[in-house]
Amino acid sequence: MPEIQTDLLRWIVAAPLLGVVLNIAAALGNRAKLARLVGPASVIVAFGLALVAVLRLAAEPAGAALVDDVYGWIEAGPLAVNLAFRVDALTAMMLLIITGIGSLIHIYALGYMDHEPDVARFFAYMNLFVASMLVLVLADSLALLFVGWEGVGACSYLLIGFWYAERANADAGQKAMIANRVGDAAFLIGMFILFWGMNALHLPSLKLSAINAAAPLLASAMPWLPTLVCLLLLVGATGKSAQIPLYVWLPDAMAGPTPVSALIHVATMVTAGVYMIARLSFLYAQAPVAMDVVALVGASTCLFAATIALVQDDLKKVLAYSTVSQIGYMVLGVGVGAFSAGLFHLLTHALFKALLFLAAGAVMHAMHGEIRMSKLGGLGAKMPITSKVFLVGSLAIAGVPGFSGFFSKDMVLEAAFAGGHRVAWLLGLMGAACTAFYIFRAYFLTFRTEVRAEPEKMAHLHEMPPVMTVPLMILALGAVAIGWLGLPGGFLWGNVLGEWLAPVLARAPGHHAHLSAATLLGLMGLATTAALAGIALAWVFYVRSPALAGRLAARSGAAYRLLWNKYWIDEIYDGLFVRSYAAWSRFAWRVVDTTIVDGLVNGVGQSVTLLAGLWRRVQSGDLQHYALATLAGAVTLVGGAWALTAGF
Amino acid sequence: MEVFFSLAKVVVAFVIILQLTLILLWVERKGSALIQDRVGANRANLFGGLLPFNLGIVNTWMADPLKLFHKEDIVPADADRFLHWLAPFVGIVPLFLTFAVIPFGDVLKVGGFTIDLVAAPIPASVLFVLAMASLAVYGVVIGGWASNSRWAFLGGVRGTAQMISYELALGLAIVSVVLTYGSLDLQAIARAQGALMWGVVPAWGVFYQPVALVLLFIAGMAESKRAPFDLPEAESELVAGFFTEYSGSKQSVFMMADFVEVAIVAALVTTLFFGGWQVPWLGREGFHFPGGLDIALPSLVVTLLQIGSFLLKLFIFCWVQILVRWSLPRMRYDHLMAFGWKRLLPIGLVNLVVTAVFVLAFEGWTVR
Amino acid sequence: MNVPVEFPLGLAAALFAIGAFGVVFRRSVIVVLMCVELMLNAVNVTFVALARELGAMAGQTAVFFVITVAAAEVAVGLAILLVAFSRRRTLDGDQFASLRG
Amino acid sequence: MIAFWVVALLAIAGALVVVLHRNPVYSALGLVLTLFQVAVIFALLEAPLLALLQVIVYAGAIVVLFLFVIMLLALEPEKRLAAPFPVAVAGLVLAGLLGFALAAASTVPLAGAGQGALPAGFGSPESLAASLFGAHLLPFELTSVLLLVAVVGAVVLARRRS
Repeated sequence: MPEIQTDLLRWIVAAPLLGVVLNIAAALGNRAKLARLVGPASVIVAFGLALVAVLRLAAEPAGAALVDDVYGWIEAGPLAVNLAFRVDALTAMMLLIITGIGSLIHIYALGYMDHEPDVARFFAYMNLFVASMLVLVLADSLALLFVGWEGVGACSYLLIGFWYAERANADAGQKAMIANRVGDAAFLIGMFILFWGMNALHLPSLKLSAINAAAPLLASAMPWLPTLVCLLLLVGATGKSAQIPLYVWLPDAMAGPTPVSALIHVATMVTAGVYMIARLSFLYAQAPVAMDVVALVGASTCLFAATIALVQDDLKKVLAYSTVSQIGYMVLGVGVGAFSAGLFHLLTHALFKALLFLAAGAVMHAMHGEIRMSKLGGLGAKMPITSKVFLVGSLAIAGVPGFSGFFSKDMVLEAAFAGGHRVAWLLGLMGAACTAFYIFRAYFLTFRTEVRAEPEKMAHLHEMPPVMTVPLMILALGAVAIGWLGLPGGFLWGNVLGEWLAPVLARAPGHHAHLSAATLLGLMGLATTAALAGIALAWVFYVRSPALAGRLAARSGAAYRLLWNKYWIDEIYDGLFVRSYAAWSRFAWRVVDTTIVDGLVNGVGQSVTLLAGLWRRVQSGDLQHYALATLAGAVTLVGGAWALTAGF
Repeated sequence: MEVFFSLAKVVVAFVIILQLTLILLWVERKGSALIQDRVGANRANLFGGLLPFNLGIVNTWMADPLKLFHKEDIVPADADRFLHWLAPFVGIVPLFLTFAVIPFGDVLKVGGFTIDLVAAPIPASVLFVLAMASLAVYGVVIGGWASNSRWAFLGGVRGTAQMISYELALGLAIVSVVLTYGSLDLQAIARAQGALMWGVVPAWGVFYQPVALVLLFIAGMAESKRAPFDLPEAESELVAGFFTEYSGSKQSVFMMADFVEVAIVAALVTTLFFGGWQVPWLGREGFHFPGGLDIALPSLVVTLLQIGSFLLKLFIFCWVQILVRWSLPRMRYDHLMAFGWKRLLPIGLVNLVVTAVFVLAFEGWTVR
Repeated sequence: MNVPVEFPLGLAAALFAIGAFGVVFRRSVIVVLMCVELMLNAVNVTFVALARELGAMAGQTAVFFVITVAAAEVAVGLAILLVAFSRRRTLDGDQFASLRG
Repeated sequence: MIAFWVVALLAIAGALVVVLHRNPVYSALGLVLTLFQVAVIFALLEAPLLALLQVIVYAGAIVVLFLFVIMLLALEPEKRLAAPFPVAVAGLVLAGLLGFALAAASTVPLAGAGQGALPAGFGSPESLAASLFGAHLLPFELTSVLLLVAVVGAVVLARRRS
């Protein structure tokens, strides 16, 4: 594969980093105007540079990559890691998502954060996040990828707790941090084992391309190693990408400002796990067991989260669980070996879910923080643009034919079916029906049906300024159009994205089964039917006869409570891990620390005091005495040395 | 034979410096008189008044020294007698020694011998000059302390601080020149200045190191403790400073040291910046004028021309110092210190760094 | 003229011993400081003598460093003495025993 | 050899003045005497450059500094010269032993000594510079830092507290 050296890539990362510096300066100098200029501008510059890089890459033959070797970073024993960036087809796609959607969200944030006094700090965090995310996708080694991985985690923590004065927000930030720590520990261990294995093959490298190239060798030399590593990395991915069992932090993460949710917890950071698995697709291809686990995790998360989303009242919570569920599709996609299908869904989801979130943010902004759907309703008349773009996003996520979600979700499900993962396919299909239902439930309850909000709030209600609506409209356009990049096999121009990505992804075993056109059409029909059925059901429940929903909820009390309380997962975790950990900590404090450690420390101190009391008499404070002692020492040394050399 | 030549050179150097001292004394008397519109020394005329004008040179040349050496040598009651006696000689010996390394000509070829015309041809003679300059402090310190007098003591303290402070600027100026010519040997530096820039202008230090010239001149005058830097012996404040309690021959030694220092500064300026003994376009075999005109001369004539040139330059710079002394008022002590540490020293450092950069960046910047 | 190496070494030993004795013997801190200089010079003589004996310039380089460091040491030492004198009005070493244990 | 003996005896005489004279001014002058003789010994031992440096730095700066401080503090000749008698005696004995041991140690033959003629230019400015800026560049640079620290420290210590 040809590699083209260029100095361009470092500047893509440098642009938002410069933004961070300027924003910190702005925060210290209390210059909000500067921050409002620099914050979005630095990301737009990064977008421009990324565009240049991608265009340069596109001009090269398929499979080429741009490489920017900045400097030697770590050298320890056999390990040598360079701080080097690399852009291939996969990274190019991620670059455009991060900087493109990132730019739109930064512009939107100008409007959303217009009353925020601490806007410089906000943009400093946001730019730092963009920089970290860029490092993550540009990294040419697993070690550097991990730097970005931790960087985005830290920024996520900072931004979730942006309004840290409120306890709940700070707690949500900590929850995200701790859940991610569990995953990151597994990730690190996986990386260590991987390097150990590479070193055993005399290939001491953490370069992603080297790992991918060495994957078959690893598998033949140590058959257990790829599976173990892939499972450990998967745990890392479930943390970052909010999959079962570590998904619990993501719904709470919505405590942060909405642009943050849209950028970090929808479009970019949470897809890092999917990206990482795709990045190491050749390694995963050597670990079929791990792949099956990945698929299973994805499929079950997909349905599990979708069911919770069915009954939530908080609009952002619905979208949050929806995100968990949608990432489940992506994981399912990469798990069944259809890496490009998973990435395709990543791309479409980034657009339509960012759109939905920003629209929800607009509602929240307009309603002064009110986001419970039971207090909304009928906003469509006052906020026509927001309402329309939300509808576009809903159609896209529900998978109505012609919209982007249809193509990508269908490609994932089709791959699951073709790969023989029938159970996973079924779970995904059910999830699709649920998705259509909850998203239209949200749409109807928010923008249609009768007004339930207080009159004075409705009186002040108005459409958002262009700085917020224009990004929404651009995203809406993208949410429709982007799906046409991946048409099912042979139709019109075909799967453009898939072909673009193909050279850098592995072809997993089992993905070769070709489906007949009839089967394809049948699957498509099934998916479409599920989507339309969900939409229709939502319409029946919430528009045509609103009483029906309440009655159903009352009738199926236990099931409804189970969903409403999110399967009590938070409570179970609390009992299982938090409380027992607290108990152990108390033991360590009361017994280990107070008694044993303190006793030892105090004992040492007391014995030193005792000895010092004896020795202090030696210290007369008189210069001559010290000089005399030194002299005696010198005589001893010189005399001894002379005696030794003279041979006594 | 070698020993004879060495002795001869020492004698020449010693005669030059001793005679110069006496002549300078007279020049100063007459010069200051000119400046102040007086007659000046006018007793004991040469040739018994046969000349139409009264030069008064005899009393400074002969009568004054004779008188001084016959005066009673008074030592204060509480003085430290040994150190009081020692101080003048400690003060003047290093100064005489300095002159031993100042070259006063190129080489003289006599009957198969090639004589280097410097009294003590040692390598690193520049450092020797600095070493002797730093030793000259002791005369002031010991003299000031041994007299056991307030005036002398204050003069001694002032003199010590002043000389140590200005030694830095002096050293920096000299080091800049050393860098320029790439040698620690005064004779080698003087020889290097015989080259020509663009085939016409002599490669004298004044063209390469004008800043160092100014620094050296100022710092040198401060080292010699003469106006405007005569704080250690400020008459209006300290009677006569560190030699207040001296009289007779010992006082005359201190005075002589003063003039020797003037001569040393002039000699350094001459050697480092004005070609030393160089006569423009005069080589060892004669003149080589830029136009292509060559005049061959015997070695002895060349040497005499060179010694003459050296003495002429030496005298000019002595005269400049006397002019300065009688023109400028005395500085205030804190101004003096601030000037040395906050002006001369930084300028010297910058000049040194710039010189070093030039030497590194433009090889062949100087004629070596 | 070529002095055998034992002679300067013996002189250095004598100087060093005198200096060391002075450090113990004298009360005045400033004289003690001078005695330290004596000892340093004794060491310098050793360095130079052995440098010639071994034909190694490293010995002379070491002397260069010793001279430099001694200058720094004296500057700081005398500054400390000035402060100490302004506190106690004396330089008698016995009077500076406030660190007595 | 005669020159060496003269110089050595003068050096020891100076050192004794330093240690034994009651008047600190004489101590300082004794020190100058010794330092000067050491410089001469340097010159005798093929280190002319160090001899000059010794005079410039030690005699020209360090001892002048001593004298300056002595005069500034107007130190009188000391009434109580020496440490308590037992300490003084112990010091004398130990210093004598040390001197003896050092002198004795200097008679032990050296490995690699006396390898004939010294290299050309030994002790010249060029050779010292080559050693300083070659093998010992790092110590040289560190020394400059040390000097800077010393200057700052001395200024801070000696400055009047206002």
